[in-house]
Amino acid sequence: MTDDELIAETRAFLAANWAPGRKSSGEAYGRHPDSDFLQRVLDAGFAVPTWPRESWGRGLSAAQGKLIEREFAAAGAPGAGQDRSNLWANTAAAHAQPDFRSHIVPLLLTGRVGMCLLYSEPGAGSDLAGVRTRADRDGDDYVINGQKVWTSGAADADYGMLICRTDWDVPKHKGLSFFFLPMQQPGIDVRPLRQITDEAHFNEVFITDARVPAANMLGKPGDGWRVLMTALAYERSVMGDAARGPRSGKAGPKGDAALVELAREAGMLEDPVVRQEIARVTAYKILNRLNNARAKADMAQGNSSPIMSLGKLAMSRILHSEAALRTRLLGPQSMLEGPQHPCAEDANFLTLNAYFTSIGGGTDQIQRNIIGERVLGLPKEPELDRELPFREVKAG
Amino acid sequence: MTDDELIAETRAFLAANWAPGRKSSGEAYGRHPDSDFLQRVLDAGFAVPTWPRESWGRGLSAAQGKLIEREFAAAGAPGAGQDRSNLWANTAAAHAQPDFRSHIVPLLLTGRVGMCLLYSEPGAGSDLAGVRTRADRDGDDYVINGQKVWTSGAADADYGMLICRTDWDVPKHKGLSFFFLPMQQPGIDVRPLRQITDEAHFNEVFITDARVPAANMLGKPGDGWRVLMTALAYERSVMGDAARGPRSGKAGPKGDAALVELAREAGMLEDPVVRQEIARVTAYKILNRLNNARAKADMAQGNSSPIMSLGKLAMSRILHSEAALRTRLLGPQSMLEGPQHPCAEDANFLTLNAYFTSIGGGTDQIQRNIIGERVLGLPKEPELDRELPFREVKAG
Amino acid sequence: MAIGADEMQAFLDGWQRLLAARCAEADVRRVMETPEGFDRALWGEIAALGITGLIVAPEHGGVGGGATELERVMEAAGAALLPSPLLSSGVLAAGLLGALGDAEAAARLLPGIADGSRIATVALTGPRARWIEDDVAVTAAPAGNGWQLDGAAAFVTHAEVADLLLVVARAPDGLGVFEVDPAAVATNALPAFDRTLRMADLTFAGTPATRLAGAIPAWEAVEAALDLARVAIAGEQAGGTRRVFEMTVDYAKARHQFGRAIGGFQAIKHMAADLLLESESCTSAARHAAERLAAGAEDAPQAIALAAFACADAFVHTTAQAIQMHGGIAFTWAHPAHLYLRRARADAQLFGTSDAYRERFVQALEQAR
Amino acid sequence: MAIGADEMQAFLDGWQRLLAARCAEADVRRVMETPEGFDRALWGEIAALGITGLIVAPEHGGVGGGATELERVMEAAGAALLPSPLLSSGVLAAGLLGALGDAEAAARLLPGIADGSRIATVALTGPRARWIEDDVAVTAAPAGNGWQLDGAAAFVTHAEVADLLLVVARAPDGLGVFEVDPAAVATNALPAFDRTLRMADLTFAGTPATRLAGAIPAWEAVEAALDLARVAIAGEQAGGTRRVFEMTVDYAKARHQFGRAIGGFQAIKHMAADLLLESESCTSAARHAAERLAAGAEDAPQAIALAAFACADAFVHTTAQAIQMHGGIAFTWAHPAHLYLRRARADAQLFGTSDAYRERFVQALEQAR
Repeated sequence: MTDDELIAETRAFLAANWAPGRKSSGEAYGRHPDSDFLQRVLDAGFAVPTWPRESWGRGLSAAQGKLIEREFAAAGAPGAGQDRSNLWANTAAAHAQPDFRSHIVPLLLTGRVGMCLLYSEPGAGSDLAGVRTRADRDGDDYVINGQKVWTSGAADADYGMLICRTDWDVPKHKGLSFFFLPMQQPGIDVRPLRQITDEAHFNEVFITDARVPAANMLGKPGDGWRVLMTALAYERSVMGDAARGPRSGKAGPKGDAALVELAREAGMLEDPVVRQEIARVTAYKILNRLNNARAKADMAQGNSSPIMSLGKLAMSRILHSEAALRTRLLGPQSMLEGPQHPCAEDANFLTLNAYFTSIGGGTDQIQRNIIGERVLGLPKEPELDRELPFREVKAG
Repeated sequence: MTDDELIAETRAFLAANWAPGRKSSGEAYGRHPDSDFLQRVLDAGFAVPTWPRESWGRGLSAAQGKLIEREFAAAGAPGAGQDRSNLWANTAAAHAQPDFRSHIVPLLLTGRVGMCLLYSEPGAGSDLAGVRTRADRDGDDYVINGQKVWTSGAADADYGMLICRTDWDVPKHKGLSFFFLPMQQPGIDVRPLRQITDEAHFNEVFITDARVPAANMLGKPGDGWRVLMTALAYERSVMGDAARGPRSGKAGPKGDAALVELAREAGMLEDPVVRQEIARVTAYKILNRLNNARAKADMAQGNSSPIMSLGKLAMSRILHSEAALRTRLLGPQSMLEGPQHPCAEDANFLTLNAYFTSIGGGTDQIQRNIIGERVLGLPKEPELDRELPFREVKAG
Repeated sequence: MAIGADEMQAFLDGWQRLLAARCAEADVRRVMETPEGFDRALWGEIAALGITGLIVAPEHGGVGGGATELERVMEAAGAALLPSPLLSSGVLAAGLLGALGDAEAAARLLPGIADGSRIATVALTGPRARWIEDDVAVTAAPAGNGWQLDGAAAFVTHAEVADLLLVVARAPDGLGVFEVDPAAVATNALPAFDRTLRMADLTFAGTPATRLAGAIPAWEAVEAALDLARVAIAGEQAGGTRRVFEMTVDYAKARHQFGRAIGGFQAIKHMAADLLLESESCTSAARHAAERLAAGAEDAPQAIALAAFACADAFVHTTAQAIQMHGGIAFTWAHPAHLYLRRARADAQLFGTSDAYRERFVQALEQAR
Repeated sequence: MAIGADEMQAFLDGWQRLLAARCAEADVRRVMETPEGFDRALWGEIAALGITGLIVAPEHGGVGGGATELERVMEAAGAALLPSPLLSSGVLAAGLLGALGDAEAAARLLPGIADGSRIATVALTGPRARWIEDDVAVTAAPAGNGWQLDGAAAFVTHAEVADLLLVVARAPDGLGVFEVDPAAVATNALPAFDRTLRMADLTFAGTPATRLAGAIPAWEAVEAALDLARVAIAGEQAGGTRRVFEMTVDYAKARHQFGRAIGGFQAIKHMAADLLLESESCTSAARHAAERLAAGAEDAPQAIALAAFACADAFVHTTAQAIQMHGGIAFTWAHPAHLYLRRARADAQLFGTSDAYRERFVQALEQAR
């Protein structure tokens, strides 16, 4: 099929199935409001066109896949390019056992199941391989006990992608298994987790004797770490680091001159100390943008770029330093909160939520390890627990 | 003997032996210009009064020793209180073998021998227990080969206090030995070490088949680390951290308002940004002084103080930040050097010499380890080489 | 100083016992969600211990302590995050009445402040809120036998729970201090990011007031009260900093990742070492300022300005680092770290910013020349 | 841009080969101790390669490159610490003559600058040395057929080795650019902390001078030349920063203490990670400024000011951290780290301080509003 034929076919499909100007609110935690349309996209082979024909795809090249995506984007239609963007479906398609795969992947590609991630635990944050949620075999099922945290969308989810321990007598990375855990069952207690920002975007999930069919395991027993790594890689490629940024100030000026404008509004723009700080923080922002542009240009030329990994660390510095500057601009006003004091609300929110970036998804300290080791090739920290049977690993 | 009797005796001795108003230039690298007087001090039992009578002392209490020191200080006379202040004599008296001890200690207490420290090596800086200078037994001697660095006073020294390795098949701390190495022999080549400040206060010492009598060993073979630790403890108690500071700006204003005056002279005092920095740097200085005063007050009450160990780290921050501020005050003038530009000379010297404090005597990084581990009780870094035979320790 | 060292230590021990028993984290969380923002029962015990009257002269029912005692008392209060109007009533108002020299008013008002039965506060800055003389935005005019006030005062701490308002206002003959019944004033409560704090903006419109006589110029008396408040806040900051620091070091020893206590990793260990310097410097600065103020030393303004910015910055920096060092757990509401950060951010504004205090400090250095 | 991408890469490769062969550390150390402070033989080769004429128009014997090419060339020069009058002659003087629009002078002077036979420099600031128009401290008065100059110019780079001086001076009708024979000027060589640099203060006393005609106001032309110089220095800073950073990472892998490469300790590893961000940001800033200047973009002043302070600070910070990370060995004269620190400190002053450039940057942001 030529590119032109493919484009023509796509356009014809869209003309037949997607009203011009129709809007889609998009996927959230696996569910999509336009499931019926997505079913037609799937049936037409546009959902995951680079996958093989026997697996919901058409065996197209990545370049042809992008052509389809472009047409869908132009029409404002959802559902194309899920071979690049659907974390859940990619993970299941790559690792699920045949029967469950056949069952779940179409549901995921048509946005018919709610999903959540059951990865972090109170005792396993930076050290994800140290999870202690356990899965014990019982007939055709596994019985799950443990606690997960920092989960989004857990209350409404049909399945959670769960990493847990099935073998305690092998080293930590080797005793893990990965499941699609049915969430709507009695043993699962989802509680909102109140953040320091006084929001609750996340949950704690307490799991007590919940059951999951052995058929829902992705990979084999003990393969969990490997499956998790591919799932995390999908997640990173889908979300990028930008998605880990905070919701920004709800209002207020935008662009490179935003801090200048804020200072002007605060009557502080003529303060030479403030001006120096505006320059510093604005520079951090612009430099991060320039770095990312260089990284993209390098990658477009097929070169790997060390800069890509710097974005999260840079963003952390930007957020914390901007929060400090905004506080300085406000002076005593920064003591206030509430809707009547939006600037203070912004500054205080930013001050607290900056930790979402500097802690969440790997602390700045872990991030510096990664940069030092993977980008610069510096030696790894000695891993005292890497070869120990997990039972013997110190915890606390 | 009552305190009054002791004071009377000391005064009588000084009246008989030390002309009122006479000045003493003091000890340098073991040598003292007033050796004859020191001999009389030693003979009178004032040099090391708290040591036992059979070891040059009088078995006095520390408090009585201080009484003697106070009288000597009042008269401006040297030589008292060497039980507290003479690093070389203390080390030798504590660890030398009997014959050598009898020979060397009086010479050290009368300032008749030049001394230097042969500790650091190019490959053993932070990790002093990793020294590779070797001592091999040959008849009644040991033969020494290796290289030492950051040595002061080596060219004129009679002896160097040497830490070196006598056993390569045991873990690093266990194969070391400690010697009084005769320095004036053909196998020892002392070269000045040019610093980044373009001064040469230190030497490199290249040692090739130099010989030292086995009788000059302090402690037993393999005791070197223990001897070194006591020598370092003496050194710290003698020198304090202050002695590790740089020579300060050669001229210029002193006191808490010094930076204000410098800024005034530079015509920068009205710059609000500069004023903020003056406050920051001056605060570091005053806070360090206040911390030290609190530490001393705590210790005077017999309490140990966590603050004492902070001084070096605090001083490092003071020096680096003051150097940066002085550079800022000078602007383009900071590009200059030489006697016609003393302010620039000071700022540039301070910029470079600040590393003497932040690297010398344990880098800031090592210092933070020490504070974290010894003061705060945090766990030690895993020591991969601690139990390995030294031959197998990775070096580079 | 009316109190000896041993007596003082016993006094502090009692104070710390009371705080440990009655102002644990759960108490702070409960009390901060109440409208009044403090625990009246506990306030009574605080008063019974003599804390509310700590700097009130004995002839007015107080303990007769000075800046040094105040600083130590506030270290313990800061460590416990005590929510109370102590700073407003027992320090600012008591300090102002003590400094002003109106004997009648002192005799009439201070005993109630000292025994905790009367909660007072001071309205002393206008909307520009720099707590400097220029910013006073209330004017006073004679009216009948007394005075009446017009204008606005901003960030008046604990105004809503105060039984007595002392208002700094511009009279035709210069600045004065006025006694006002809070019930006669329009009070706009300000929602505070530090939920243990209560503040309000006040509006005066022909509000009746009684002028206090002053033996010294009103702003001098205000500055004397502010200096006590600055030392008190520095003490609070020192205590808070130390507590958060200790909490963090304890966590670094207990929390294991990768099979090791996280405090064994240099990243955490070195942050902790730097924070020890921060924490000790903060304590040194606060105690030094207290000591110089108590001594009436010439360099007291310099020492107070130094403590004001050094302690403010240390508390903010330490709480901020503490959250980072704890990781995810400190991103939860349930963890106390953010309560300290909120307090640190409020303390860094009361009564002046670090930038402003650095400027004052340099001015003091210039004068010390 | 007169040069294609492939051609440019080949050009840069040749340039880097020349520097590797002739400007190794030992060469830098040797040359910096000579009175002239540069290697005339190498200068000839630099010229032969087209570097001295990089930004000179082809009709005057140059390569006709622009800011982008200049920035890349300077990255390599900065990495090698090249001691030479390239910045003075090939950038500042060539840039000024190129911008001014005096066709006769350009035709007469630029070919020699381009082929390296004539070394030129620009005297453009007075003793206040902020490189701004206000600071010009030389006056020009008509004298006979020409002009005569009086006053002082400060920090004139490579004045002692220059064959041609371009002097910015105040004439009765405004600022002008004057051609002066260096032999007629009293030159006071300034001992530089960066020993690879040569600078002098110049004194003019009735010094004969030829006024150059200007198609644009003199200070506009000076600013155009300065912008090129700023981009050139930013490139030098980016190259130097990257080289020092790489040197440090290599050392952290090779140096063992406690039986481990020191780069395995988080203290060093995390400093290195932060410096990677510093180093990459520096390169991004320099290249962006060059690109915006080359494009004649409206936001070029903002991009140049950003590069000026960001690159200056990155180079100083990276060299300073590099010494700390190396430990004792970098405290020795024999180690190259201090040579880079010295260069970084000089580059941070030429031609303006980071504080001043931050202020310019904010002004640019204000105007971009």
